[in-house]
Amino acid sequence: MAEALTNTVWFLPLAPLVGFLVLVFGFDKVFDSRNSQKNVPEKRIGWLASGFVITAFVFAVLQFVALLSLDGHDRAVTKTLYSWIPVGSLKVDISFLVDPLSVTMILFITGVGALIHIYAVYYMHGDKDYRRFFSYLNLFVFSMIILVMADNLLLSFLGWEGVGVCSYFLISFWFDKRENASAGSKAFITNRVGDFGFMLAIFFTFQAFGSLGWQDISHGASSATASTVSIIVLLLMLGAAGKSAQIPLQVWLPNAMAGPTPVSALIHAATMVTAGVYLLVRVSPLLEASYDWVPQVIMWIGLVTALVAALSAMAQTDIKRVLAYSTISQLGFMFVAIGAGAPVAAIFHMITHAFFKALLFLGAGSVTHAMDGEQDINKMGGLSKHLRYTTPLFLVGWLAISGVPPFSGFWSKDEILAGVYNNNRFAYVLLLLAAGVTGFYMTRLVLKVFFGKPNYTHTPHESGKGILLPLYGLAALAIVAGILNLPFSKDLLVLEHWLEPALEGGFVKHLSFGGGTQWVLGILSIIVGGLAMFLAFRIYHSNRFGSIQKVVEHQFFYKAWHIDQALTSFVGGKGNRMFQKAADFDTKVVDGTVMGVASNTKKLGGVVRLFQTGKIRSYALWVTLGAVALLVYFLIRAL
Amino acid sequence: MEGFPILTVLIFVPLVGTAVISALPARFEKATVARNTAVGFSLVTLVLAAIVLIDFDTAIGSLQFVDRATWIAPSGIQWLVGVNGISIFMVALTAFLFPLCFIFLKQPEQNRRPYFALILMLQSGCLGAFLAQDLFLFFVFFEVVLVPMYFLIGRFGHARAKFASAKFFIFTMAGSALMLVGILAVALLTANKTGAPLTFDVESLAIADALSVAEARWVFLAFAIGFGVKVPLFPIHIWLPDAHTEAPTAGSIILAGVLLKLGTYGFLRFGIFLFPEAADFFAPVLMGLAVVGILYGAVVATMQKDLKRLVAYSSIAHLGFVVLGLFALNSQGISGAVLQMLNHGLSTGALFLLVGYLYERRHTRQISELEGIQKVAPIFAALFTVVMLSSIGLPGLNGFVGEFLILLGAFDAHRWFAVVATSGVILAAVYLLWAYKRVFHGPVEGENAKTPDLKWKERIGVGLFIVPIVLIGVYPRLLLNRIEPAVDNTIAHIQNVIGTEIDLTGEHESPHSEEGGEHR
Amino acid sequence: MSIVAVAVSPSWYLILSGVLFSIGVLGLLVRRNPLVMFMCVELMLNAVNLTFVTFAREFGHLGGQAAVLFVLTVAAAEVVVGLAILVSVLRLRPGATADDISSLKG
Amino acid sequence: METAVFIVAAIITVLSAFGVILAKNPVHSVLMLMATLFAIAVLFVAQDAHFLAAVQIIVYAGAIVVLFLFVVMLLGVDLAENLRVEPIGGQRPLAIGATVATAVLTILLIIVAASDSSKPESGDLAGITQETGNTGVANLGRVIFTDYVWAFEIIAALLTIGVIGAVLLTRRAKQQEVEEEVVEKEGGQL
Repeated sequence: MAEALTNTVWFLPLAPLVGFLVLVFGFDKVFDSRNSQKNVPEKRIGWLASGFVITAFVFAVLQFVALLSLDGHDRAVTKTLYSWIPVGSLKVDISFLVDPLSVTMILFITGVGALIHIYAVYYMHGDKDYRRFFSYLNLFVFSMIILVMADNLLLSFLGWEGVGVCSYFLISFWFDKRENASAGSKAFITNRVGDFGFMLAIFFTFQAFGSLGWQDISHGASSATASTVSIIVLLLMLGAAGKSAQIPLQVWLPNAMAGPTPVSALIHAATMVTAGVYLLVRVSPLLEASYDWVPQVIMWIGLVTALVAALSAMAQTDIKRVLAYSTISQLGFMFVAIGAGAPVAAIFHMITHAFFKALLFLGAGSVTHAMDGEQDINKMGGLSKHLRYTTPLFLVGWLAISGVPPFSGFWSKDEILAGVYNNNRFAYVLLLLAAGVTGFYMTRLVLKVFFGKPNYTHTPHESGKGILLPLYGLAALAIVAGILNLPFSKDLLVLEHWLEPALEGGFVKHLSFGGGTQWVLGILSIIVGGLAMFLAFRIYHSNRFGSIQKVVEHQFFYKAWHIDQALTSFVGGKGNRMFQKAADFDTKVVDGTVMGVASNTKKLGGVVRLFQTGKIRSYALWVTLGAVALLVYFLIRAL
Repeated sequence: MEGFPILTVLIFVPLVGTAVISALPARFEKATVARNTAVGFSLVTLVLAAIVLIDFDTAIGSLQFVDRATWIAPSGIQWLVGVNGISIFMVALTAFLFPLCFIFLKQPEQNRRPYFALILMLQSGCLGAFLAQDLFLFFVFFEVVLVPMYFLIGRFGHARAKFASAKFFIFTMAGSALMLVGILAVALLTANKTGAPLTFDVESLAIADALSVAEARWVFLAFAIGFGVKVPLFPIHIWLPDAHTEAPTAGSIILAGVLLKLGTYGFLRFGIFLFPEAADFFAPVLMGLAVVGILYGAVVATMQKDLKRLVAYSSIAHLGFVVLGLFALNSQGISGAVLQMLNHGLSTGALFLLVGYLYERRHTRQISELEGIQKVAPIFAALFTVVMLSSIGLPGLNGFVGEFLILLGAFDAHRWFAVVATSGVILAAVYLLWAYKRVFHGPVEGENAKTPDLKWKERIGVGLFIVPIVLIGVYPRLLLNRIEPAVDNTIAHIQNVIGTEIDLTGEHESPHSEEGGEHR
Repeated sequence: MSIVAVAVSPSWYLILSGVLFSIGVLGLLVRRNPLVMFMCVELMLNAVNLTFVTFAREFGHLGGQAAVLFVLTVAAAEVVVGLAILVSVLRLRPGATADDISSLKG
Repeated sequence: METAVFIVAAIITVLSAFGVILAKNPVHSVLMLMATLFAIAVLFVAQDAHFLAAVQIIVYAGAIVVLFLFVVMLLGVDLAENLRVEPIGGQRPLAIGATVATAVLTILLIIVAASDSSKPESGDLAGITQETGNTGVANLGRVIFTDYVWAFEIIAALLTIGVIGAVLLTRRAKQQEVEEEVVEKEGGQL
């Protein structure tokens, strides 16, 4: 039974791949929305693409069922399609690993993906490049599936790069604006910096383990030297930082909001950006085998990112940018969890975050839809009167992310906080602060958008059912997802038990304190969150504490600590000049040398040419002089 | 097929085409007769190459289809052609690219007969150089290639074509002059030391391995300079951008796709195979130059204002990868390098084809004059994107497999070179994406708005490149199966020779120096 | 009289030949009339002939004399062709000197 | 006896050679050349090369010099050049220097070589007149038609080619062609 079900794993990537191919090569008559006045082909395209993703979701569920039918420790099935790159001792296969971790990932990726596809069918209505959009989306889902299902580093890297490219395509989807095009290439190139680390990690791994398979790595981790393993982990962290927008490679994500909103929701909030987290959880045994300070590095990178991004989010004025910084911050939380030895919490938060952040993004999409594309929150306000469905849905997302019980965000965030408290008290305080700031900026956003005085003249209109339907689904999930891993008793820790076999030998630190402390920590985080939200309420609703508002919305935070600016000015200024210097070196020095040799030869020829007077008598004179020289030579020899 | 000299026929079919086209009377100048003849002959070549490819025995790493005849008897020079898993793909690439150039590119307005005759002659020379297993014969073909290329660039190129073609010719000629010295040295020294009759047969020279360590190093250096110009390696690359930029599109495709491979193929087949010890000795130098080439080519490419020149510099970076892989001197490195030679031919060939199409439409290659082309020519942009991603080395497309294997091999051999070279992966994305952004993205105005999209015929032309690009990326085993035995053969030979050199260094050195004394 | 009594050694002939040759060279270098230059070439050739004959006797080998015969023939051929060239050149450009004919200037 | 003959002939040779190069009128040069050739013929006789002496007079003096004379008469009588002027800068001092150097060095070389007592072996061919007692013409003939027969044949061919060449070169082109040539030449000079 399980065997038969896991055999269907290939349909999982095949479905979106077929979707992509059909959309690319399909007949214009059936699919091209440009040539048609009616919307029928448009819907046909959208539903076709969504259908393929839903199919993938169905197969993901089948894999889940298959694993359930197996015993805990048999829950790791490898399926090989064919040998991909076999050279010498290197054997890389196209093969999938069906285990609790990959199935968890794939479930929420295809699930959320399907919902966002459906949303996009309506959201992208009227866009000229409808077909192109959905072909990219399908290709993205395909790559994402490869990324998480792959049973080795290299195949994972294929998916990793695939999602990167799709992200590039989709960010610069509306390419006739130069900023969008730039944002796309910026994302890709920044990611490539991370990929540099990833590729090096692959080389080190192959050298250390002689294989690239996840399972070989897990089993070999304990016997490898700590230094090698540490290098691999740090290099993978570089890769993960690129993809998951961690400091110092976080700069691309706010720009990535140039893409259409469904893209922001799917790729830049729910799925692709969490790939880095997935990767580090996947190699958890390596973290265990590396030096003790290596996880600490990961934790602190995550922590700094979480704080910096959260503090930037509270000053943003663009609704999508607030959410973008929020995403960076939340991803920071997940890295903190990994570094603190709580990978389950990371995955848990990844799932809940996928739900509520997708919900928030799609809600934001609905808002901008209503505002005719306006994204500046200063030009909104009082929208709750007009958007009777969107508002409560968005509020669900707000409560979830702010960590209000019993919404899902509270449980996952609390688990991370507990993990950090277990590890480092100082870090715990900082993270708690970051959680507080989260509540603050989200409250600010909600108040500015949905309440208060309207700052616009037209009448916003609520979105259609097609747009709202996926929001209901996501909202429901955002509310209840907490039950996946409730801390009240061992039996309620469903996710932890489920992931246990996949995390065997991984870097997991068990809590050194009991339920009582956990209660205290939970109440503490509720208090901090509540205070932050109350403060935000006072500032943005009651218009008090003007001075605090000034600090909060300071240019420094608005510009996200000037990190991006500094990098940009370096690349555009010094970096550009250095490159130009190299190019000048090529034309002036290298080519100059060659051309110099050539022109000197020419000059020499010009000098020699003077001897060619054309006058026979002077030639004869030269001959005579030559003869004289010969005679001198003979004479000397004869003497 | 037994006994039929298929490789000899393969080499001569295009040459017959040259003769036929040259003999066409002038009244056919205006018609497509010359072109059709060229297409016909190149297709026959393609079919023959396909037969060789199909008949090729994947299990054998040594030479197949060997055809041997005495040519210049007193010097022991033979007509000796054969194919192994490495050269077969170079032959296939050659046979594949030439008909494409005939069919999918516009023929010149004038001098059509010389144009096609020259290109066919070029094909003959390239095939001969890849198939020759006699050093002297190889040299002859290596030089034969120069002549038609010189005229192709000089007569059918762009504004500064005459200058570029002269530069190309002089550079390559200077390099190969040194190589000729090397060829004579290795043959004569071997004959002297072993007492066997003079021969230029590569395999027997390699097996004899008669040169002393010092001699082998010097001769290797001569070869390295000859091939290094052709590749081109870092400081002697400067002819390439000019030649590429000024050449007609067909010239650029062939130059990038086939001619540069003569250098890397030569390194592998003659440089490394004949002098494994010297190759090992100089490997750090050559890998260093390769790494410099990778980064330097990429950095300079970023700053180019001319799209074709940009692609030319990207070639330098790509060929840097190939050399890096070759001198890793291990299975992954060399297999990757061979694969990458093929990949570069496909992806850079396709890039040149696309840039050529763009030039036909817009009559400019200046990046600053182009913008927003994707809006009006979406198919063009889509195909360009795929080719570009292949060139960047995106997994799933061909470029990645080669680059990955090369870097893995290099990492095993000399870790730090590989680490630095990997950063070339970032730079590749920088220059290509930046160029793509400036040319295809952004608002479309003025002349750019009138750019027509690709016609069906042109789409098929690019598509023919993309099919193998995807195929190799997804299922590289098709090629690796054939490459690996030949590479293993080479590596076994290398290890054999290096092993004896190292083991017997003490005993080995003294007899050599005595022999050296006798000669003086 | 004492000089006459001294036997002629081959060196004398050779020295004479050398002097004659030098005179021919001098003429060739100094004169501009192409006809006279030709005559100077004849002088030089004769100087060489004299050397050949001298050595033929010195070494008792007739090869030297045979060579003179060949030189003579070559000289004849050279004069014929050379004068023909001169005639046609001077026909086009009457009164030209050797210096005037310099269109092969580099 | 030989000494006296040598001295007289040598003086005539040198003087008339100077005459060739110093005479202003080419006709005089030709006549001086004739005198030189005769003197050299005498020197040939003095060295027992009788046949060559005869050939020298018949072919050289009789045919070649007469040819010179014809050409001079035909074209160059008025071709008197100004010997005081030298158009090529530095040509004359260099020429005189080089010539003197040639002469001096040659003489020195001969003296040095003559003082070297070791002489090469005599040739194996019995061509020496003193031994056989005849004029050596027969021997010379035998040598030419045996040892040097190929050279002889080639020389014959050369003469023929020379004659054909001369005819071709001096052939008067048709009027039209001449004009074309002139135009080309002038055009080229512009």
